Amino acid sequence: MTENSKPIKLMYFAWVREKVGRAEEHIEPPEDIATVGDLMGWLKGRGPEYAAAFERADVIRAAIDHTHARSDAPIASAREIAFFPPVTGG
Amino acid sequence: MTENSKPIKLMYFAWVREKVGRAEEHIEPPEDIATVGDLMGWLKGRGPEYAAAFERADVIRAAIDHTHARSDAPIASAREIAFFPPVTGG
Amino acid sequence: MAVRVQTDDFDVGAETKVLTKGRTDIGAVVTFTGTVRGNTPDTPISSMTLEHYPGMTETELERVEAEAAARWPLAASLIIHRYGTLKPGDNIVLVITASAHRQAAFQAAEFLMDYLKSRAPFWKKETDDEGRGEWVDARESDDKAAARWQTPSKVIT
Amino acid sequence: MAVRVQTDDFDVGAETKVLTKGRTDIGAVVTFTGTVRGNTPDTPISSMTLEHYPGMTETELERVEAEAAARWPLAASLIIHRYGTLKPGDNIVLVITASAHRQAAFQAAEFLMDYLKSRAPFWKKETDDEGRGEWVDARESDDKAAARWQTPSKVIT
Repeated sequence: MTENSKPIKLMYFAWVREKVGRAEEHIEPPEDIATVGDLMGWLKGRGPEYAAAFERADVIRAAIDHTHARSDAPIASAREIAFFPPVTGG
Repeated sequence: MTENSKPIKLMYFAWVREKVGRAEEHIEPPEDIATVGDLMGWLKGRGPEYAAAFERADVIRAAIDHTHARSDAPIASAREIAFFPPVTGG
Repeated sequence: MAVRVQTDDFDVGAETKVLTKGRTDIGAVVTFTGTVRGNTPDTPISSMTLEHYPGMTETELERVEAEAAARWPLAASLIIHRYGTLKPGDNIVLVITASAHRQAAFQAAEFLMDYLKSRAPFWKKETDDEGRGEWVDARESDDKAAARWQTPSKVIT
Repeated sequence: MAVRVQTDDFDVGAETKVLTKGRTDIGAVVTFTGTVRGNTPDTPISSMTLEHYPGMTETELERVEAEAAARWPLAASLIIHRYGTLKPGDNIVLVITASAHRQAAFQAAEFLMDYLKSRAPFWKKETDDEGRGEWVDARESDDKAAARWQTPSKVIT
């Protein structure tokens, strides 16, 4: 295992969580998965539940280690990445 | 006494009241006193305390029967006219 | 929709509860509480006395409240203004606005405060720590704050 | 300056008292309370469940609060946000801002609400009177409300 492929904790919230069917998991994406966007694309191929969850990838938001992250944000140093719909608190 | 010269109740507030030396009084201005501005000018001539109170006539505000009134507002039908500094509540 | 002019203190929590009790059409409640500043190096004020014009005060506050209700979809509103002698830290004024949405509640509360500050017949006299009283000057910024709502004021001309 | 994320209800009056007790440098206190609407013809909602992202929620709320304190001269502030299952009429969120002057208190409270609505990781699911749950869609108007403050958000790019 290279340094880039250390496990990342993924967390899912709201309807992303419901569609994926779990709240969190640990993954080890291939080395060519460099950004949040790459990761969403890769997750889509992991099964029909992921395909359904990330079908509307353009509306899904992400956070890296508790900070909002754009689709082009690099994931190399991420410990925890979360995927969720636009927030609706307040 | 003509209809125009029926007594008007005057009320004074804040430093206008302190300078005039009373909170209210009834007056019967001459018939040629037509507006709030005329009335302030006429009051000025009633003694040194009035002259002091209305010296800065441009900053004094007025109300006719509980409604803010400008200097050119007619006083013919007024029952109660109040003079006071700009308000500072809230 | 209510207006109260009183010497007694008020309780923002209790007033909010009364206004919203049993209501499920309200999504947003904004309260504004104005308090007496003082006894600080900048403002060595030991007390403040509020004089007002009984009768006109209530009329103006009701007018201001009705104006807000005409401009925003308010579910409820309340204005309480105290008069008499108050100490630093004491409450002066309370405005509560409730609406389905937050923008209406916020804007109506700001409007009520800006508008009552420029129209409600109250005058503040500050007494400093040596017993000297001085009438507070109106602030030009308050007139400007009211003017931004660009509403024709009720004035006899 | 404090942030709390909790299932328990809050008391706007009690929180205001704690924040302002003994303070004579405060002239203005603004509170915003967001509540669950529902059980009306327009919104036949019987309950609302708020999910959040523990850890990130606190971080974002603290960031939002720090941003407000950097932009306005606040004497005190508080954000409380509930999660879990709530009923129509229940409190969701409380924001309190205190300042020497009312404009700062009003603007900071509006900013906190606009900003937390667009950044704090909470998601609402409404359950209607027939037991059907549906995730609430984000409103474009909330993004616009946040954008008007024209502040560079903390985002990893």
